[in-house]
Amino acid sequence: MISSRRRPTAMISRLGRQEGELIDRSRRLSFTFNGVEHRGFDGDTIVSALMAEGERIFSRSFKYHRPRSVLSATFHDPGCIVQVGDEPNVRAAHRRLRDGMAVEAQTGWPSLRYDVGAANQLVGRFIGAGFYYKTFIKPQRLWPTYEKVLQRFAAGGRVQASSPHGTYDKRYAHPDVLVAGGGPAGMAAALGAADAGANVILVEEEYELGGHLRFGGSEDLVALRELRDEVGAHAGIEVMTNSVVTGRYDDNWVAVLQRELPQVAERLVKARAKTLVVASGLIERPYVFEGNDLPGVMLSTAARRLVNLYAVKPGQQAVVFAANESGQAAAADLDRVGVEVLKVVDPASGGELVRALGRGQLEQVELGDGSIVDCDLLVTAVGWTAPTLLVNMAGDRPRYDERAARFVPGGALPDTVLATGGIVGDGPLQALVAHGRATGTAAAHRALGRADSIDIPELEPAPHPALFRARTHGIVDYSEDVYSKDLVAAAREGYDSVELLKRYTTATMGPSQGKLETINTVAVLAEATGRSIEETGTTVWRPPYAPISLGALAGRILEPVRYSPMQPWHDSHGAKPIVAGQWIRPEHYGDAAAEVRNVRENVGIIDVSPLGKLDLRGPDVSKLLNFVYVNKWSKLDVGSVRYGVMCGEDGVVIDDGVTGRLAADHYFMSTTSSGAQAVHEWVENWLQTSFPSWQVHVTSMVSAYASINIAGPRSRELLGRLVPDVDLSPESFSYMQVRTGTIAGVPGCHMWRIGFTGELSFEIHVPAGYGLYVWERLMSDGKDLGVGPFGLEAQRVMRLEKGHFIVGQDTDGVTQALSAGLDWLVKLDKEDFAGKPELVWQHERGDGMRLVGLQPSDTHLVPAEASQIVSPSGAIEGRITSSRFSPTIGRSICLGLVSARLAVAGTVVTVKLPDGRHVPATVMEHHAHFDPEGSRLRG
Amino acid sequence: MWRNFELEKSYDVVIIGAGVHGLATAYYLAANHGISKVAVVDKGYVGGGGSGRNTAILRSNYLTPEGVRFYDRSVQLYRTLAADLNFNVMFAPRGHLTLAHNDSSLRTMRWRAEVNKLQGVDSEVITPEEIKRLVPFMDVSDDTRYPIIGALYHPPGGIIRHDAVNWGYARAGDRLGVQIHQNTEVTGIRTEKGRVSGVSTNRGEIGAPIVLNCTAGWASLVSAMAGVKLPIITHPLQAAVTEPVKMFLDAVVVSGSLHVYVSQTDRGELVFGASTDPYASYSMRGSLEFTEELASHVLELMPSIAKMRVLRQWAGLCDITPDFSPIMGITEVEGFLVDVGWGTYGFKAGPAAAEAMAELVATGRTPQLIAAFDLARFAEGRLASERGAAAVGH
Amino acid sequence: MIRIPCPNCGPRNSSEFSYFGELGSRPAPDAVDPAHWRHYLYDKKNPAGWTTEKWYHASGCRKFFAIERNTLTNDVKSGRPFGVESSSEESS
Amino acid sequence: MVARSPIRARGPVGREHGWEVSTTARKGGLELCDLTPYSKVLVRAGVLSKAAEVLGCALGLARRAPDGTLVAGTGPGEWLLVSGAGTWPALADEIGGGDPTALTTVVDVTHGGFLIRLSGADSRRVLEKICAIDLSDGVTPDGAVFRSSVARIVCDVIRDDDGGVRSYLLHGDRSAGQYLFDAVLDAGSEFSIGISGYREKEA
Repeated sequence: MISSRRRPTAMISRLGRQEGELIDRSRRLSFTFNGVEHRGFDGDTIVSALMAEGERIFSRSFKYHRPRSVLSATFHDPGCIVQVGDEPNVRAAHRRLRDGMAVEAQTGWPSLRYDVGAANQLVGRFIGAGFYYKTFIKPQRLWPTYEKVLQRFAAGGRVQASSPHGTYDKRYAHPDVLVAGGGPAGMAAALGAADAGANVILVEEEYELGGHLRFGGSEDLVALRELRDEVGAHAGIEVMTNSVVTGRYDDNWVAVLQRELPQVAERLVKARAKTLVVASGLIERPYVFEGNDLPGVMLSTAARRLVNLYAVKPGQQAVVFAANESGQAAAADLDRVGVEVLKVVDPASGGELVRALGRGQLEQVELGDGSIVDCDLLVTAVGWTAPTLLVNMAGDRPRYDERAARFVPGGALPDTVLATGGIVGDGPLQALVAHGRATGTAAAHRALGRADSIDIPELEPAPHPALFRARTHGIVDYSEDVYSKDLVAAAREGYDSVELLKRYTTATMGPSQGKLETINTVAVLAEATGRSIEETGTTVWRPPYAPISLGALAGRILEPVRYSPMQPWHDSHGAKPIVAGQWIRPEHYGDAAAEVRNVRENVGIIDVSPLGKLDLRGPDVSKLLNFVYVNKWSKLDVGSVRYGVMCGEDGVVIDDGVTGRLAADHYFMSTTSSGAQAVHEWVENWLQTSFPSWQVHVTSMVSAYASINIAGPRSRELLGRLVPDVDLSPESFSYMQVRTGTIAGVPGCHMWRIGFTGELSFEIHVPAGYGLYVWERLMSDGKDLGVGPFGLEAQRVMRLEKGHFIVGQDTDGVTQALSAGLDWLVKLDKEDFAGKPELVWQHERGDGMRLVGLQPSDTHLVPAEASQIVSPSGAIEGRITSSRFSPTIGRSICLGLVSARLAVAGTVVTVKLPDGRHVPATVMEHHAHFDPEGSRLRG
Repeated sequence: MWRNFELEKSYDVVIIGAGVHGLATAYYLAANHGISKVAVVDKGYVGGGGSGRNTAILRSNYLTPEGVRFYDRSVQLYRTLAADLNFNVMFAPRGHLTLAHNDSSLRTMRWRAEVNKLQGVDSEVITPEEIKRLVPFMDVSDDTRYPIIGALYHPPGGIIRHDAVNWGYARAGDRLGVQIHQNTEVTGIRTEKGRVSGVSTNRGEIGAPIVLNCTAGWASLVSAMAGVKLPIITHPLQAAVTEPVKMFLDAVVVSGSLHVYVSQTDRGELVFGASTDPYASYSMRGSLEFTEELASHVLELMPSIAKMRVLRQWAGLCDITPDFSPIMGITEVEGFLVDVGWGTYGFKAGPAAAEAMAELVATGRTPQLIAAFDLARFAEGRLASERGAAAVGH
Repeated sequence: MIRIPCPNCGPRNSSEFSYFGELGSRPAPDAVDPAHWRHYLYDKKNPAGWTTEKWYHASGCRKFFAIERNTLTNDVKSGRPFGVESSSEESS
Repeated sequence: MVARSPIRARGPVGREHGWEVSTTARKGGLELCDLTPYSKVLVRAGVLSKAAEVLGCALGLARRAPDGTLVAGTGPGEWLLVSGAGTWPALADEIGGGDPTALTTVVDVTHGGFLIRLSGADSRRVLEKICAIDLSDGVTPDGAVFRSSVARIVCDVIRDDDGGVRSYLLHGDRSAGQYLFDAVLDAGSEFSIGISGYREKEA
């Protein structure tokens, strides 16, 4: 059966001018709803415009696909969630209409009116809460199939892979006082604080200040204008409307979401508020009875908003169930604008609402005396919920006030958070304003560190009848389609604590996150279990207060990128970029193998600027080096450099590099590129916390020097052409030495004779501003020598040919120094160094893994890195950590970690390739596959 | 459902913590070993801790052979759990992708894939094109800040309904005679001459020759009551969920480099997690910066979903060990056993850990499956090498 | 975003700092046995409440310092620098 | 021989003291200017040392020496000296003699960092999008110095108003210069930020 929607008997239409209306009747806007043209006014919400044109159904419910209309006419209205263009889940009772908007209902197939999913209503109770857990169990393999079917019923709008990211923004703010909520108490608080000299930010969720005053009578509107004018005129108050405080985090870190700004879609303001004033007002709560979700059933404040703010007549004939003044005021408003108010039912005088009846929309109301009233509008006013999220986030726990029949703040707030307005208590406007002002003044005094105490007048919650559910059962959670009956059934099954019940039934888990639903959930549970509401307690409110877009949370994309001084050259010479942490580096310039050959035969230059570089000065540097490196440093001559490895206190290798002595008390340390920052912190940590008496100044020089490695048999000749003041001959500048001099006219350059590639090479560090210039000179002045650039890939090949390991590739998070094959380097006879005890014990044990050179028997087979080395039984005995084809020796070469017992030259191990093949490889004597004696780099 | 009982004077086994580990251990004690005089005590409600706060991702694509074997057993148990417990736990093996954004993480992915295959677990390194086919919303172009260069694809991985698992074990245990005591906080653990004799609670004393610590977040504090020190630091782990949208993301997606993981529930919500908070804390209040980082990283991967909105965030507590591997088995106090230190991996391990712990209780012998995860390994310097690939890995 | 009171720069957002965990003391490496060394490496008090820990102001003054922090509430007492030059300060 | 800033020079280009610089004219209003060629010297000394006395500037404050050098207390026992391109601040020589009681270090970091100036009435509104420090006059008045994260790059920020116009100098690691320059421009686009060319003797 297909439910059909009849046109309303009379068109719901736009009323004549209302005193507090927000619409600008001179500005017509056009938009579409489900492809049909509609018109509205500037100032309309999407829903008010649609209602003015007679539309009543804006969505279908999640499970039973029941038609849904206006309930609260606020942001949190569960029935008014639509798709606007490519934006899903737009709150249509809040979002202002814009010209050209394409609005679509999100649920309802094939259309809102004729919805196939509504057939679910037929099975009714059959898919009540907990249904999924108890069905589809067997056969288990079919669950994914059932799942696919169920997914089709998922609520929510659509995202599109083609949607642009959009513009989002963030900013920081440091207000003395931040006021969350711009109703009368909030405005008064802002004024009280600003008058006391505080800088104030006042945040209001609606498009304009005023709260409930906006849809009040003439007196309210006069008061509103006065307050609003005063706020607007005050230089100390920054007002943010259509903005919401989404959370109050530790240390009063307050998140404010600003929506629909001129140049950005949304902006997240992160405010470090000295004090926070919570003035979030009250939310009107729905009543639970049969038919309470029929279109035409709405809250008293919803009716008042529609009439007074948007001049929309919500029905023709109304019944009002009024347990409080808001209900009476709604009845008066409706009567004033020509809605026939057939009955005002007052529970205080015995009136009772039993159920609402109708097919697809409200048609009749059944009252306690058995009478049936024909009507198309039922307004309920049964009480309030205090949205206490912000005070809860500050450590307060809500307390149930039985007299007022609502949860209120528990009174355990830190000094930095205050509350005012409806969340605290009720009263006439003057009382709210007085309380707000005094609270604002007190907040300012606390923020500004003033001692004088402020008398804050009492504001008590007013007594209110406890009305939660009628004698019939109805919807408790509109967006989740959870009925009070479901809750009772779940409680009987044993899900009888509010947290378990919430999880089992999903009540309060939908888009409004319990703002409308929690209290009724608790009340129904209390009733079902025979406990009081106080004993039952409430669930923990969780941030954010209102949903916040991923775009706003992300803000501008701030992902730092670092470039070498030579990047412009790389860009214009075909370098393939590779992301290395924050750096962008050249992987190769087209042909890595050719780059290798050129280095081996002629000369190549590589940009190694991201290398970590620490300038170390002071009389105690050698002590520091002795401590952080595993080898000895006391006897390093001025002009010499040495290789060193650092270990953590667990003996695991954390970094390696060379350090040179430039002058008696002046050293220069290089680290790996990826470890640059960590090593800096590591060194500072030891100096500052363990050895504060050592006199060492550490300065990071990563960016101060452009670093270029000139490698190849002709490197000396090339560099010699540009260096007038340093003798580069092997006799006076030998391997592992450092000189300072002039390169291409640039003074103050360091030159190191070291070589990761295994070739004769010079690593030069040039003041960074001149890096590009020197690079270009090397290229132009070395043209006849065959100079060419090489990238990271060629360097990786050559270092592997040479058997140099890479920390983090050939070692991992548990590789201790001896496993990396560093027995020759580690000096266990040193008095102390970081990680020494573990290395002593590792040496004694002699077990663990060992890094070895490996060559596959098939010289052209390059086992993928991470291929496992296995025993005949399939047990893992190691893995290939690095592998390449060596253009230099014309075969595949590897480094690998293998069990210590296999780490004997000549052992043949079995490598299992990712494709499943098993291939033999031989453990080599050296890590180096090429020139193990080092004659080339020493040349 | 499970019933409420008065506390008895003594039980054969007292299990502290009514999360998936505690509940499942009780269930397997009763179901596999006929030991049903068991009390599961919890200071809160069933599944109210990490078991109800995690992002319900299952996988077994770990790095070490012992890790892979162990988690694979867990996935196997999860596969048949609905039938075993007669409760639909909604396990959906949608496939699990761990993205690699650089050479070194791709190498680690391959390492995991190779170790997985050797243990018979289905894992493979796939290309950006294959990733795009599985996740059409993913930006796999190479002009992004952190280009995606490949992924570890693990088809058996997926998501499950965590509450259903907790409730399923609780119901099944209850039927076999296990007593679940909610709102029962352990305030002390009694020992006599180096062996455990019972626990003190806010509802009274309980005697027991065997006490299991199956807590998360509070594991080191609970163990300290028995005088057992654990190498644990507690960090909050946060998660968030968006408003629902129509299904567009089938697989579970993890990026270790970007510290984020995401999946879409049947309800249409995206569920996100990230790495643990950067400093130790027992606070479950959550932070704004978590959602900020999360959003910016998710949008790096899927820039077109910027308009989706975060609906709710929450936090749980994780007990992190030095080698990112759990601690299971005996302690120096006889009869006091631990099943703790799960870091961010606890939920997916529940069934296998519980099955093994139940066997340990029943037989007095540590099953081979968990032998590598003993407490003594720290003092003896035998750390498990999951640390070799210590990125986020949910 | 909690604030960490840097003894040099004043309170700053925690994102400016690196966290180095509970303060511990390093055993003398020569006399130590494995159990004690690994206790130093791995065992933490991990209290739910006040603890003394080491932080580094990576994005600010680049100094290490100690603070008392409550791990339940994230309340922090003022920081104390290590090894400052003025003799009135005790280093730890 | 030519030195280059990490920030690509926009508009017409000229040379100043061997550096390639933009010569785009000032337009006034909110603008961003690359001053990387300026000499930058890092001094480390004890807070109670002779050097500290000579520098005369506590942590968090900046002052101008008679020769025009800007002295900024950037850290505990740490100062940044900024002087015109191609110059060497006289103060650096005064303190460079060494102090037998405490280690004193003078390091030329001209090439290690970028230096940019953001000036204009809206400069605070630009900076507060990407920097969490309170930029109000009460907390960071003219002459205030702090080091913090700006758009996730560690920067020395010196409030150095220019003839009554609010102005900030940002100094940070050279490699991130282009990134940070672009990030500030992006944050300033809402306020119509412009780029102006290199200015001599500005510091």
